[in-house]
Amino acid sequence: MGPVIQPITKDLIAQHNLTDDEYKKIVGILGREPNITELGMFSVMWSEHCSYKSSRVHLKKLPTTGPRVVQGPGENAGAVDIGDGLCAVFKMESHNHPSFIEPYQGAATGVGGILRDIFTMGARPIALLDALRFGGLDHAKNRHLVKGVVAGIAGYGNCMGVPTVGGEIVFNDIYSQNPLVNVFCLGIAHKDKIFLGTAAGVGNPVIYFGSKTGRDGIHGATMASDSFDDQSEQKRPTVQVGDPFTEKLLLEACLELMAGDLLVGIQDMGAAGLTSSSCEMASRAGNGIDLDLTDVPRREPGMTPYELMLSESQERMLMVAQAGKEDECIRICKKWDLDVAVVGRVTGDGILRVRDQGKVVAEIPAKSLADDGPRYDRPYSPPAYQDMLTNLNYDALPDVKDANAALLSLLESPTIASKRCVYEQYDHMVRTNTMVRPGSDAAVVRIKGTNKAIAMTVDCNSRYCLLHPYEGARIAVAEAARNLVCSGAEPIGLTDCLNFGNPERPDIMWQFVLAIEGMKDACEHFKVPIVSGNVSFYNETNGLSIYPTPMLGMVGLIDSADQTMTQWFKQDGDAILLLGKTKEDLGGSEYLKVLHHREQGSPPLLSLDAEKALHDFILNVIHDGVVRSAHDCSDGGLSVALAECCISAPDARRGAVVRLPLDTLRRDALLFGESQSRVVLSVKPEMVDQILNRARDSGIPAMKIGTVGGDRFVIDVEKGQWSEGCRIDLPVDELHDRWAYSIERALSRT
Amino acid sequence: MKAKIHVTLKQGILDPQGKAIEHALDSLGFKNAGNVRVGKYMEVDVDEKDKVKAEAEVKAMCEKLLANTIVEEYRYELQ
Amino acid sequence: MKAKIHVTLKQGILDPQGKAIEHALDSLGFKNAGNVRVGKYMEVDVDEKDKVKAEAEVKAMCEKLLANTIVEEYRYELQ
Amino acid sequence: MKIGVVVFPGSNCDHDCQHIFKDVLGQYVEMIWHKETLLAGLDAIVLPGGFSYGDYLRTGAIARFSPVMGAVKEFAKGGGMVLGICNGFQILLEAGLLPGAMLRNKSLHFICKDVSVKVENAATAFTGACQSGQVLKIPIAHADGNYYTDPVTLAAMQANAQIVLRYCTPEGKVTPEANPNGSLDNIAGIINAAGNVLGMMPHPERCAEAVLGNDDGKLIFLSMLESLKRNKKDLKMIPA
Ligand SMILES: Nc1ncnc2c1ncn2[C@@H]1O[C@H](COP(=O)(O)OP(=O)(O)O)[C@@H](O)[C@H]1O
Ligand SMILES: [Mg+2]
Repeated sequence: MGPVIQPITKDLIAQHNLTDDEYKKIVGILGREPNITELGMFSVMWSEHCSYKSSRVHLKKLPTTGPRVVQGPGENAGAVDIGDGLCAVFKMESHNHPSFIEPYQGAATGVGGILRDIFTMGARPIALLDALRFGGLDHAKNRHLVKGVVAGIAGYGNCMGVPTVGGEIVFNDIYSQNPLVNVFCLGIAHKDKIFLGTAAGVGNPVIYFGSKTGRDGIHGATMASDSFDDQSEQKRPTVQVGDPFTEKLLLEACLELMAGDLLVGIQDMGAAGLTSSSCEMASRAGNGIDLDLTDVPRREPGMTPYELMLSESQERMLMVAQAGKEDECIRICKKWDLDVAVVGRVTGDGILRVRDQGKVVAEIPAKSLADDGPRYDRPYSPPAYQDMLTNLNYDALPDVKDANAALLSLLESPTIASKRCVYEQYDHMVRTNTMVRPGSDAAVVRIKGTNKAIAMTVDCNSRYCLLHPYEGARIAVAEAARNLVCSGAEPIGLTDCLNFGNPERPDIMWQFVLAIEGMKDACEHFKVPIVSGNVSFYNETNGLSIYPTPMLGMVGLIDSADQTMTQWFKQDGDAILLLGKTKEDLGGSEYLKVLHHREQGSPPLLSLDAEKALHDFILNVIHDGVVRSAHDCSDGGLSVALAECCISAPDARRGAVVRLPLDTLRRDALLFGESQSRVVLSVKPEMVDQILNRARDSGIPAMKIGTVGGDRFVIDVEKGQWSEGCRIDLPVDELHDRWAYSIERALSRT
Repeated sequence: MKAKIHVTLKQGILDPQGKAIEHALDSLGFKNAGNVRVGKYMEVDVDEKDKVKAEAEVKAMCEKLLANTIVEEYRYELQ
Repeated sequence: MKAKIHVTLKQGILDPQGKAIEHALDSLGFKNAGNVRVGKYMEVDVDEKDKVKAEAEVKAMCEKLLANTIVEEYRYELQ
Repeated sequence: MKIGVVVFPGSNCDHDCQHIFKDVLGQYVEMIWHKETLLAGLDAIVLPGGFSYGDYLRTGAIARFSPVMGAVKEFAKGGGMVLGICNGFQILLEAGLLPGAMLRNKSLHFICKDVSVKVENAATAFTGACQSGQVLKIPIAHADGNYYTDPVTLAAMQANAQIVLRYCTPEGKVTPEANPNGSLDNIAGIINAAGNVLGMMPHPERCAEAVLGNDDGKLIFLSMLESLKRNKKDLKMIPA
């Protein structure tokens, strides 16, 4: 059928990452052998990345509905109602493998991809967040990756004029061969003007617009569904280069197209390019598409149908216009200097038919390509090493002696240290909505034309997920929500990016299944639906998997923007309160890793009830205006949280004098343990009694632990039942310097 | 010795800079101009008399730092 | 014809990119390398057979667009 | 007043400037597509920040050839008020409406953060609402803000008080440490000799509302409106 008749050999099938059974299924669907173009199209659409073949049966368990949900999973992005006729459209995507191969372009095109997912829905993107995982900064290769990825995110996001308002970076050598680059984007759309990727209306024109098609990233989707090995170098020529300027034009053109009454459906060309956008749009509408490649704008001569259908050139879109509106669509695209061409028509026969120079080169039922891919309920079981990880004899670990030194080491540890030198490279203020810039628990942007603001955070403690995938995932949800609540926002929706190893391994699948269960239980408890997401498997190199990293991006709503809260102390003389109970929770802590070089133990136990009660309480007191700052306790525990309250304000640093009872705890557990459901508040002195009483009434453990002020950071730990007390006493400036410049110092090594 | 190094994008790799400049030249009325490619040019003094050794050094510099060999290729002259 | 155009910072203008590369080369152990200057290299196809005319066009492109002569200088070859 | 905000392909602070003049200051704003060549009835023109044409060759280098720039030049020649912010400043330099050129930041990085700038000349149409020597906190967001000009031009600008804003410490000291990008003489903003064209790297539109925690930048816009009002009055007093 195709111009070059290439026999489909066993080798060719294997090179396309298709199993024998999958190939048989293809032959069954077609009723014949596929040609090479068709084989390529099936291989990308049935890749793990596009078909979710190993994850789908489990993803179904996640709660995706709720009164605010306007669009759940299945479209380019999810959407939740925020009132005023508006909705927040958001999603998170991974670009892990490309970023390892070429950090700048990999990260840049990752940003480009997620932005397109948002604006194809008719939403103007207003915020980006980046969640990153790298190996330790003592390796030159990791420093190179960090610099490249950060520059790539900056290069693309800044040029687009979408602020990068927050993110997360964790350093752990497990990510040395598999860094993670997850990018979250949120946009705002009118609730009744959301656009979907559907090819409705037989006879409607299918229009290609954006950049020209080149030979980039052919087989990107199958690469993202493949483990790395030493041969990966050979896949290098498939690197895609981002062109943020063209994407900016694409964004403005799309929004202009959508403002008119022109479109039926629209979808970006992400992974699997022209193939995925056409077959998915057709399948959603139960239609077919007749596609003619002859007029597809191309960058290079001599491209084959195979290449055109599989190219992952960036900054391209496919729209289905209302019949008769082609000219207006073309005019708008040309106004924005974009390439544009009518490349097909919607048909009623359900077939994606591809022609080139008059010849049919592929003919596949659209639904089979898009939705009838294989599904696997892969076997799962806990790994043999799991008990070894969780069993930790704490008696063998000496309690902390020099608490000053321990605190400084933690503040300096890159995972905890300030990320300022990173986010200063991101334009985090463009669009003039950023109320809380990077550096507090969550980023907050106001919504112009309303009183409202949106808070956003990305979170995941992957060490907890390694030690106990179910608990780890529940904690990730709880922590994300806690970060929002501490910013004054009510959590309203969630997106995820599930980064795991090879799903064909039962131990990895076990991690995945348990993490899903944990997310499900926590989301149901907090009544926060998951409206979009992404799965990235095969984050494994030479058999070594990353820690399970179900990254979460959570969105919260602040009804009245003046109720926005930040984490840092505001005023000398204010009282410091601790809410929540501190327990013997050293397992999986950053303290154990940094001071004892152990990543072991059981992660803290989370009570969903206690956590929810805390959220409700914090929101109440913030909304009543009696709180001056709120900060959740996470990595590094209570003393790190307190130190951050003192040193993280953009302008002024403040000291604090704190006194803590030890009771029956170890000193290190009290100071650095990571018990969940705890928040540090600062309040005017005269409000202390009121708040403590209200906390008691709500059943939330609460006590006054100190006072803001001075230029030293002091924690007095009183003698306990079984241990001596101890004291942290350091100049605030020293805390600040260790914390603020640690990453910069580490990166400046060459 | 002085090394003159040219780093350019590999064939087939998108060159957004070149594209933008081409477009600008066109709208400035330079209708004869086309196919613009943009690269980097570097001059490095190499304090090494032996040409063979100097060449090896320059090559190593390019591979390690000056060119991103995943998307770029390089060439150099020594004088 | 193909024009090969080099745009470099004028002597005396600080070249932070060159400095950064110099520093990086040094810490990578290239102790012989020094005095790094970074510029742009552009290739433009000029659809003009007459060398004199082509040259005039390329010069105009450089003056008007490709170089900012306040801080940069340019040179070109035609082939 | 009627303020024109030019939209180049790749401008991304155009909406922000529109928002300040329209929603915060209640003025009439016209968005001007870069292909327009006739500008009528405008009181002032703003060239906003962003990455016009991706800044792929040099910042502002391609935008300055946009059709609209001819009209902007005419407007400025006739004494019209032109404000260039960030990329707008870079375009003004490339277009020759202001002297000098921009180089990469000394750190080679894009930098987004609050900086302090000192109002060195409070007698301009863009700074009339400020005190002389006043320190404003305004964010920067750029990779190429390292201003350069030749010594002769610099001396002339100094003599003419054309250096309007300089990077300084929060206390108002103009020191090398307070210079975020290596800019010559800590220059953050300059004005032309005629006093009607200002270019500045910091973004006053990003700090002109209390809800964003800082409204120092509003002084720049208020200054413009005041001086426009004054001029209109002067115009009216000229007998017909
Ligand atoms: N890669 C990044 N990009 C932008 N901002 C970041 C990045 N990493 C961390 N930040 C910001 O630094 C602050 C601290 O981050 P983190 O310690 O992860 O917060 P938390 O533990 O409260 O989730 C947050 O405001 C976060 O948004
Ligand atoms: Mg937090």
